[in-house]
Formats: sequence, C-alpha cells, structure tokens
Amino acid sequence: MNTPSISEQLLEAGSLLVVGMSSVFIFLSVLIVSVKLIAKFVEAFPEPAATTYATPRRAPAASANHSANHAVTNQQDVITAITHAVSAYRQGNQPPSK
Amino acid sequence: MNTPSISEQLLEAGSLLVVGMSSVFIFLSVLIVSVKLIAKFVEAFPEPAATTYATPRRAPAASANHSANHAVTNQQDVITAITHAVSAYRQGNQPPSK
Amino acid sequence: MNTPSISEQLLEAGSLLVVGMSSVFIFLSVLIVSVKLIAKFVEAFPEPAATTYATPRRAPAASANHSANHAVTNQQDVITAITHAVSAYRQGNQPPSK
Amino acid sequence: MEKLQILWQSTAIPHFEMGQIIMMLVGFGLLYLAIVKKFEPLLLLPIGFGALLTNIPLAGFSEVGGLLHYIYYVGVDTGIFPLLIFMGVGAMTDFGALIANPRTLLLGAAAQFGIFATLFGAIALNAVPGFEFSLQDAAAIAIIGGADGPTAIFLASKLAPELLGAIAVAAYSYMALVPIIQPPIMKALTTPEEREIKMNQLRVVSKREKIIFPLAVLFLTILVLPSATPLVGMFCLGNLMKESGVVDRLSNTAQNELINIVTIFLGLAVGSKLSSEAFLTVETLGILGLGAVAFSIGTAAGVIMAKILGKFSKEPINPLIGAAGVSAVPMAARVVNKVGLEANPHNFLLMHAMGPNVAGVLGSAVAAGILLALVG
Amino acid sequence: MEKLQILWQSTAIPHFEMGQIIMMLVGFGLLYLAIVKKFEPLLLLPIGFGALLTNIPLAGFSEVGGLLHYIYYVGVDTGIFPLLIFMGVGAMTDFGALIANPRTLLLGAAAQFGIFATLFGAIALNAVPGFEFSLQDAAAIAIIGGADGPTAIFLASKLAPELLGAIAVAAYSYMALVPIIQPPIMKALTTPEEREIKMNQLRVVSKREKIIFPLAVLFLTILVLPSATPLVGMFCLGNLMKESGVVDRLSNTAQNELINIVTIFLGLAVGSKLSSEAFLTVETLGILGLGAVAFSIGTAAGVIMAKILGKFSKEPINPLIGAAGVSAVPMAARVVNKVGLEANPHNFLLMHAMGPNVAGVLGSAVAAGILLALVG
Amino acid sequence: MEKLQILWQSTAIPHFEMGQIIMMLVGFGLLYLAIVKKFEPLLLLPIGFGALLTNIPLAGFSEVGGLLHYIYYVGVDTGIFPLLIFMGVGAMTDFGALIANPRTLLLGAAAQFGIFATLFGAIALNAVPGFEFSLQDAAAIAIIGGADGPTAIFLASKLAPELLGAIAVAAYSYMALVPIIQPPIMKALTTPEEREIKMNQLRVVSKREKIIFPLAVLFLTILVLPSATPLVGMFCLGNLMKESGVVDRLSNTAQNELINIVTIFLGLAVGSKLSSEAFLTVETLGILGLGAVAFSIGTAAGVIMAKILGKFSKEPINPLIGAAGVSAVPMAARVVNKVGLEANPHNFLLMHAMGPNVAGVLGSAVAAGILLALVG
Ligand code: NA
Ligand code: NA
Ligand code: NA
Repeated sequence: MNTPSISEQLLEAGSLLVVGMSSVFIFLSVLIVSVKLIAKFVEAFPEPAATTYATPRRAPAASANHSANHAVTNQQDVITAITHAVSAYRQGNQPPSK
Repeated sequence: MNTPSISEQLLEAGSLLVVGMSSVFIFLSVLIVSVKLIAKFVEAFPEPAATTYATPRRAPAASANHSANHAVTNQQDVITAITHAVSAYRQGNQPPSK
Repeated sequence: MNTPSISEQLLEAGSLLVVGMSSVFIFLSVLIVSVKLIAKFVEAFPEPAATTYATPRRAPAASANHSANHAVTNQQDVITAITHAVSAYRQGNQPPSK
Repeated sequence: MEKLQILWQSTAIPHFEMGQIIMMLVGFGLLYLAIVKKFEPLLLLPIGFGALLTNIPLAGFSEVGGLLHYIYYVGVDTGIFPLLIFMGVGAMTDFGALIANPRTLLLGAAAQFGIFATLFGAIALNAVPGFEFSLQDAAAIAIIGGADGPTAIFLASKLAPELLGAIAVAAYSYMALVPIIQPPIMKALTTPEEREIKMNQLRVVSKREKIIFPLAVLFLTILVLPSATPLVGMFCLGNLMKESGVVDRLSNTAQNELINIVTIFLGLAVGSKLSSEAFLTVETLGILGLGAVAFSIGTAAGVIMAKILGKFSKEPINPLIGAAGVSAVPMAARVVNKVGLEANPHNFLLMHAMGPNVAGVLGSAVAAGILLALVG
Repeated sequence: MEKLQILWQSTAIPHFEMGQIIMMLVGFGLLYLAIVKKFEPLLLLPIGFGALLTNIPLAGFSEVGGLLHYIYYVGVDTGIFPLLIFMGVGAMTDFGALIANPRTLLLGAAAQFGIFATLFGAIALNAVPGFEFSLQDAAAIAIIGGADGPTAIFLASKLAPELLGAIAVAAYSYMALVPIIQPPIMKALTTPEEREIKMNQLRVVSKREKIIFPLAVLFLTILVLPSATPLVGMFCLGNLMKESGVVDRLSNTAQNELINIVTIFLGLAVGSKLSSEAFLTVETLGILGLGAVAFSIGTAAGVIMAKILGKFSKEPINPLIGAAGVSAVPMAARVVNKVGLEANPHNFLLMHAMGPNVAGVLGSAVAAGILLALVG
Repeated sequence: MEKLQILWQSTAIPHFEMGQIIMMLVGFGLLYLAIVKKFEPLLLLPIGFGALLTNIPLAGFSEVGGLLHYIYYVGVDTGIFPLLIFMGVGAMTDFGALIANPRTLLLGAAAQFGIFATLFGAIALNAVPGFEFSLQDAAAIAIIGGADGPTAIFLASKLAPELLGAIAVAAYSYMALVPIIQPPIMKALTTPEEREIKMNQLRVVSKREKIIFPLAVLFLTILVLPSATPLVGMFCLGNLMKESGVVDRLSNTAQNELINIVTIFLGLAVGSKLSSEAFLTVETLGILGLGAVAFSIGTAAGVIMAKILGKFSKEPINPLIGAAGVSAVPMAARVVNKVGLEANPHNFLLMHAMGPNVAGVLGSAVAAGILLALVG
C-alpha cells in the first residue's frame, strides 16, 4: 500500500471529523431521549415498594448467595441462634432432656 | 468408539448410582468415626494451655513473619519504643550522655 | 564443559567471598555518604512549606486523579454541594426561579 | 457516503442474529432475577452481564483476543477460579455444628442421592429423541443436584465445557429457588408432630477440634478419593487458614477481596458461555428440568434419611434438618429454620441445620470426585 | 582481577546510552510532578518509576522474561487493565446529575470536538517534515482530547502501541493541568454576567432510574456502536454493580482493591513503554503539542455549546459548565465550580457541572469506539 | 465389580510411594510448626499445605494442567511473586532509624558475611562424597544467610529451581528460629558491660529525607548493580509509595490485599516444589546445615562489626544491635531488644536495632544482585 498524499489524508481526516462528531451527537442525543423516557417510565410504573418487599420471598433473597454472602449471613444466623441457645441454657441450666 | 445402546447406558448409570452413593456414604461414615476419634483425642490430651503459651518462645512466634506481619508488629514496636523514648526525653530533657 | 576440580571451585568461591563482601561494603558505604548528603541537602533547602502549598495549584493537585481518586472527592464534592442545595432549599422552599 | 456505509456496517444492527437477540433477553432475564428478585445476585449479575457482552455482534468479547476469552481460559478452563472460590468459602465455613453432631454427615450423604438419581435420569432422557447426553454430560448435569455453584462449574469445566453455561445458570437459579422448591417436599414427607420435634442443644466444640477437622477431611480424601482433592483440598486450606488463627490476614483476604475479584471474573466467564449455539438447544431444557428434579430428590432423600436416623437415635432428631443436606449454604438451613418455626414458633432449628448444611458441601465435593474418577 | 573486570562490566556504567539517561530524567521528572506537584500521582508515580526501571541497562525489565514485559503483555496488550480500571471508575461514578439534567449530554458531546479536530490537526502536521502520522497514530493521539486515561491507553494499545507511552503521559499530564489550561479559555469565551448565571436546583433522581441508566447506555452502544462495547460495557457493569445495591461487596472491591492493584500494574506497564527509541522523537513533541490543543478545543467547544443551549433553553444555563464536558472527572467540574465562585461567591456550580463531566466520559468512550470502527 | 476395581485403582492407596508419604509427613511437620509453634505461619502454613497437595498420587496438582503447576509457572518461575512481596515489604518498611544513624548500614553489610562464607562452605562440602553443588547451587543456598524469604526465593528460582523448596523452607524456618539461634552467639561475643551500653536517642528524620532515600538507593543500585534492580527496585517502589504520601490507596493495597493474595499463592507454589525427588536427598541435609551455619556466621559478623564500630565511634554503640543486621525483620530487632533488656531492664534497643535490621534487607538484596551478576 503506498502512502496517500497529504491532501487525500486531510480529506480522510476531515470526513472523519464530520462523521465522528455527527455520530457522537446522534448517540448522545438518542441517549437524552432515552433518559427522558426512562424518567417517564419510572414515573408511570412506581415501585410497588412495600408490597414486593414484604412478601415471604424476600428473606431468602437477602441471603441468597452461597459462594460469597456466606460469612455475614452465617454470622447473623449464628447470633440469632446463640441468643436463643443462651436463653434456653439460662432457663435453669437444666441438662438437655433425653 | 461407537455409541452404546440406551440399555447399556442405563446399566452404566445404574451401577454409577449404586457405587457412587455407597462411596459417599462410606466416606462420610468414616468421617463420622474420625470426628468422634478427634473429639476423644482432644479430650484425652487437653491443651497445655497456659503452659505452652507462657514459654519464652511465644514472643517471637507472634511476630514471626518477615514478609507480611511486618507493619503491625513494626507499629507496635515503634509505639513501645516511642513510649520509652518520650519518657526518657521528658526526664529533664537533658542532652544525651556522651 | 567438564567439572572443575574442588580446588579450582574453592578458589572461585574464595574470590567470590572477597569480591562479594567488598562490593557489599562499598555499596553500603557509598549509601552512608549519600544518606549524609541527603540530610545536608534537606537541611540546606528547607521545604518552602506554607508557600508552596498555599498556591492555587494545590486544590487541583489534591483531587487530581481521574481513575481512582474519584469516589472520595466525588463524595466530598457532593457533600459540599448537598449542603448548599439543602440550605438553598430551606430558604423558604420557594420553587426554582424560572 | 462511503464513511456512512462503513459506519452502518459497523453498527450491530445489520449483523444481529435471532439467537443473539434471544440470548440477550436471557441475559436481561438473569439481571432481572439478580437485581429485582435478588436471586443469587453475586453470581447472576455478572453472569447475566457476561451473557449480554458475549452476544454482541462484531464486539468479539469471547473470540481470541477478547476480554471474556482471556478470562475464561485463564480462570475457568484451568479450574482456578472455582477452586479459589472454594478456598474462600472454606474460610467462611464454621464446621462447629457438624463436629458437635457428626451423625448429620449422613444427612449430607443422603442428599447426594439427588445427584446420582439425576445422572440416571439424564441417561434415561436419551430415550427421548433430541437428547443425546454422554455419560460425561449426564454427570456434569447431575452435579446441579449438589446445590453448590463452584463444584458444579469445576466439574462442568472438566466433563462438559459446552454445557457449562446452562449448568451454572441452573445451579445458581435453583439455589436461589430453594425457599420455593423445598418447603412443599419437606411438608409432604413429615407429619406436623415430627416437624415440632425439639433437638438437644449442641455441645461446645473446642478450637483444636476445628483445626484438626479440615486436616482429617483432607487426609481421608487423599487416601480414598484423590480426584476430589482439588475441591476438597482448597476448601480445607481455606478452613484451616480460618480455624488455625495464625494467618488471619490471609484468611480475611481469601474470604473478602480475593473471592470478590474472582467472583466478578467467574461470573463474566460463565456468562461468556451463554452463546445461542450452546444454550438455545433442547438439552438446556433437559438440564433445567433435570436440575429441578435433582434438587427435589436430594431434599426428599435428606428428609427421609433424617427420619430413619431419628428412629435409631436416642436423641431426638427433627426430620426437617435433613433437607439442609443439599447444601445451598446457608439458605437451605434458613428454610429449615423457617419451616420449623411454622410448626412450633419456639423451635429454632438453625444451628442444628447447619451441620447437614455444611456436610452437604463436603458430600457434593466428594460426589464430584467420584464422578471425575469414574467417568472423567 | 578477572572477577573485578566482570564486576565492572556488570555495572551499568559502561553500558549507559545517552537515550537511557535522558529517559531516566524524564522518569524522575514524572516522579517530581507526581510527588511534589501532586499531578495525578496515582498514575504518574508508577509510570515514572516504570520509566526508570525500563531504561536500566542490563536489567532487562522490558525484555522477554522481565517483570514489566510480563505485566505489559498480560494487561495492556490484551486491553484488560484499562477495561478493569474503567469498571472500577464506573463503580465510582454517580450519574444522578446527568439523569436529572440529560441535556448536559450535549455538552459532553460538544467537548469531543477536541478529539476530532486534533485528529485533523495531527494529519495536517504531516505537512511538516519529520512527522509521518498514520491515520491510526492520529486517532490514538487525538483521544488525548478525551481527557480520560483508561480510554486513551485502551485506544493507543489497539491503534498505535509504539506511541502508548507518550500518549498516556500526555493524557495524564494534561488532566493534571486542567486547572491551568481551562480557566483562561472559559473566561475568554464568557462575559462576567454569563458566568454569574445561577442554575435551578436538580431534581431528585430515583434509584430505579440510576439502575436502568447504565443498561440503557449499554443497549444503545450495543445497537449502534459495538466497537465501543468493551469500554462502555465494563463501565456500565461497574455502574450497575454500584447502583443495583445487590452486590455491594463486588462493587466495593471493584472500586478499591481491584482498581488499586490494576493501577499499580498499569502505571508500571505504561512506564515500560517510555524507552528512548519510542519517546525521544519529534513525534512526542507533536503529541504533547496536539494534546494541549485538543484540551483547549474541547474546552472551548463545550463552553460554546453551553452558550447555544442556554439560548434555546427555558431554564438558565451557566456556560461555564460546558467546560466540564471534556471529562477529567472530577477535576474539570471543580474548576467550573471555582471559576463560577470567582464570578459570584454564592453560586455553587459543582453539581451542575457533574452532569457534563460524566457525560464527557461517555462521550469520549463513544468517540473511541467510532475511531476503532473507522480506522482500527 | 469392574466399577469397584476402577474405584479401588482410583483411590490413592495402591499408588502411594514411600517418598510421597515421607513428604506428606514433612508437610504436616511444617503445618505443625506454623500452627502450634507459630513459626512464620504466613508462609509455612501455605508451604506445608502445598507440600501435602503436591504429593497426592493421581491428583496431579503440580503436573501440566494442575493448579500448583499454573501458580508456580505464572508467579515463581517468572519471579513475579517474590518481587510483589518485596514491593509490599517495601511499603511496610520505615527507614527512619537507618537514616537517623546511617552507620548502621555497615552492620547490615557485615552480616552478609554469612552469605559469602556459606557459599564457600557449600563448595567445600563437595569434598564430601554425595554432594555436588554447582556454583549456582552454592549461591542459591548461601542466600539463606540473608534471612530474607522473598530474596531467597527469587534467587533460587533463577539459579537453582530444583533446590527452591528446600531453600525456602530452610530460610523461613531459620527466620522463625532467630530467637533460638541468635542469643547464645550474641552473649558469647559480648561482655555484660557491652550489652548494657545505652545508645543516644535517634534524631527526628524529615519526610523529605524518607522520600529521597528509596530513590537514592535505587539510583545507586542502577549505577553499580543493575542485576539487583528487580529486587531493590520493587522494594524502593513500595517504600516510595508509602513515604511519598500521595498514593496512600496504592500503598495500602500493596501492603495488605496484594501481599496477602501473593503470599497464599507463593506459599502454595513453594510447597509444590517439595517433591520427594527434589527434597529427600542428601543435598537437603546439606542445605539445612549450611543455612544454620549461615545464620550463625551472619549474626557473629554483625556483632563483631558493631564492636569495631563502637571502638571508632564517639557515640556509644551497643554491639548487640549488630545481630539485627541479618535482617529477619522485625524479629532480629526484637531479639536484640530482649537480650538487651536482660542485661539492663531499662535499656530499650529496639529502635536502634531497626536501623541494622532494615539495612540487612538492603544488604542481602545487594548480595543477591552480586551473586546474580557473578554466577547467574
Ligand atoms: Na451439596
Ligand atoms: Na471525555
Ligand atoms: Na539480610
């Protein structure tokens, strides 16, 4: 491939300038429209806040992950369990019923 | 290798089922025994708690690592040293004895 | 390559011993001189403390990094801005002037 | 004009294939499950995002030189990422409840019936036209019943890499669905009286027992099941780092920053396997169906085993805790606790369910080792 | 004696070339800027240090088997490091101000004029003897005007790897110089009255809008600009992880430990490209000059666009905020705030400038995608 | 039956070799030292665990495709892991005490006599039948006397990879044994009066001195010892990141998460070199013996040098601080402090011993560079 002349190169660069800036403006203009549509959409379908989150599904959801959420939830569970174990233990410190 | 017939495959899968479940049960049963033995062992040889840890070896052990324990121990050392340096300095702020 | 005799090896190791220790001592001795020179240099050119840091350049410097300093500064900025926004809002809660 | 032509050809629009569009919808679906339904978001969010990226025409994320290509080959093809996650999970796991009540290991064993029964079922599906699972495929699918993500990904990457995407998605989805899938089965197999059974308090477990335990597990695995040592070994390393108490900074990093970094990459890499050729097949339907079966059978086997154990035990055993044997830590244990509380509002089964729960992790790692040894 | 001879030959002194000495001075200069002047220290410190190391005779840091060689080929040649940084930056970015006032996206678009005009300028420089920039080179240089380090490094690694060192140094240096470069241009193009304009308070943006936004950006990029999806995709992944609120541990790791580790390595790798053959050329002077031009044009274009927008807008728009469109987050926004305060000590423009500021990040990633598609 | 046969053949039992069993016992021994005796647990725990894993029959951890194989070739064979650890150690090191009293650099120099004398000793051992150390082997073994883990691993990986396991184990073990090995030597070489000597308080060192120091060290190393620049360079980078105060987030990551991640991997990789073929040789006995000798000679040389220095110094010098010159930071300094306190319960030598202690790190990195230049 032989090197294009400077004027050819400048023509190329000029067309890049026009096409590029147009594309950037078109892209971000479409994004403006999208953002406005999102705002409308979000307004139109307000989050069913309390409803969704109060369903029984929520509990598991919060602790769903096996591989990484583990420790925290574990700890929380353990605290709950320990609380009950301790209170059970304190109720007279009787030996476990066999 | 030509594909085995469905019945051959099922036989294979069936034997896998039997062998696999047996292995899992054997493995975990041996583990049950092991856990009980560990408990017995630990009970039989109670940790020489205060004895071991009070020996002079302990100090270095706690700060053993060169490559990573550094900062913390460093800091601790520095604090110790600073404490002494400061108290030395305050004792009259006399120039260092030459 | 045939293995050198033990005595050749020992000669080699001996010269390594001499050359190596000399190099280490020379290196660290030069470093001693350097450290003393640094101390002199630092004393000779005391930091123009308040002067440099009070110039207008300082502000940008503190928040310079795009790729990683972001969050913190962002947060700080946001706090500043929120403070002003809130106080603006509270001043009568009038609708934004159109 | 020519520039505009090039520009048009360099948009994705003229290059989209139907399969890619559908897989993007699948990706969006996974993001929806992760963000809105909070299904295993730590994995399903990156998996869903990876599915979006890998199906973009012209972008080449999963082709030679693409980001997801590198991540997959460095981390999943080699098995490194699931093993590092397993190390981190090991550093998060407390075997105290298991050591205090070692018989719960049998519940973790029983629940693996879900795996092996599903393997049989997958082969039986070959009778249906359209399905042609090899024994390797069947084993990789069956491991979904182990309810353990890293184990499933590790085994699938070794036995059936082309099914990895579907298997991982099924595994994590069903783990998220444990609170929906398990309770009906648990209730069907138990009487209200059984569900009310109170269990004795667990004994205190000493630090030394907790240190020796992972070494004992490793020792046993080395002896009888070396093919399981990558999974079990890394798990025990993590647990030993935690319990030994002498390398806290390593243990903390393993269960926080390191596992987080690897989780992002693992999720993206799994997502990169969600291409239309690999996912939009009848096999995927089979995998999803078999996965649900595997979970259900595992749950049932665990509960039934707990009932049997209870018959022969001097100490009372609530059969519900058997359901936790499928692993899916800690959700299955929480489900047990919840179902137990419904029967008796003062009966906290959580700690009792943690034993079978972590036993299930070991059980499915052992099952994975057996499958690797026999069909790998 | 022979040992001493070997020892002398194994010192660097008899092997130093003039170019290496000069490049070491450049490295020291970068360290000086980073440490004393606090110019983008997070990048310029490792870059400067990398420049020192790579120019040591006999040490072979950037030769096969050398540390910097490995880091460069694993992380920069593949594009992985800039993409991971972009993910982390995404996880740090709050698009709230942009969503509240979407028209500021046009300011982010206008500021990219700096990029395309500079591309033209670089080609025009070929008329000067000694310069011979290919279209790829020119595009890689022009991206400096995007005022975004990872984008510049990513594009340069694809289009003109031999210029990467100079381009990255120029990009980060000019980003650090934003408070010096921008104010005169901003003041020249605006009247004191314009600079005093107060803008209306931004509306509150809901969490759901913030979650949908990165997905919308990604969707649009997928459709019309797949070549931009590596950059935009990873950025949106980071942002989605942050805004979804369901994977906080991943988001935190992405914006802390992971980005820190990658930043150290990226800086060293960029520094390793500062060899005398690549840097001590007339092209580097051209790059430095063109970079300054690009920043200035981008700033001017942003301000002018803001003035035009203000003409057609019912709500008041302070034209200063247009300058933030070059990105250089968050410094450009801070500069806008400062210049605004000089005009009116009660006019806080910071939040209003954050919109165009983050729009500029998107804008330059989009511009990079266009350049990749058209000249890549 | 056939399945059972396969299953039996797939257990490790019929495949165990005596050497593997012994190496597993060595691995358990290292775990015991790490966990119970708390000997350098951060390294010895992963090394011991790696030794267990690599010796499992059939598991193939260190064969092509195995986890430890990948880790070793990516991180140790390339030298990357020890260099990253060195960067982290640099970010943890405070050179204040050294800058305040630069003559202590001579103590760090003297203690390296342990290295070079041991090199001589290793070659002399060749006179004993069964030993055949090459000059490279001897140099790699001798570096144990540097009492610096990453330096020893880096040098061994370059000069004698097959001895790396034994060398690393010896280096870390003796570092842990410093409180046992050093005090008798220190006491034998000093009188009670000498041990009671109080030293003058150290002057305050300015921030700028601390910033310039690592650059001066690097500059000197570049000039006269480029072969030491990988080690010294990364160390100085870490230290510069710390002292410059402008990249705290990088410095914190380097000395926490990054070094932790690398430490886990480095330990496992070193452990993977503990195979019976490489370790169960008479050479290993030689290495262990020579390592102890090296530590002892280094300690003695440091103390004697301190006595000589004290003769010529106007300021009092307690000869005990010479022992800290072997490095083994910060344990050797603590041992000095302790022995000093035994002589005079009001004499705190810790800060004074930190100078030679960090000087020892530089000294052994310099010695490693010399060995690389002369026999590499
Ligand atoms: Na399981
Ligand atoms: Na930009
Ligand atoms: Na040393």
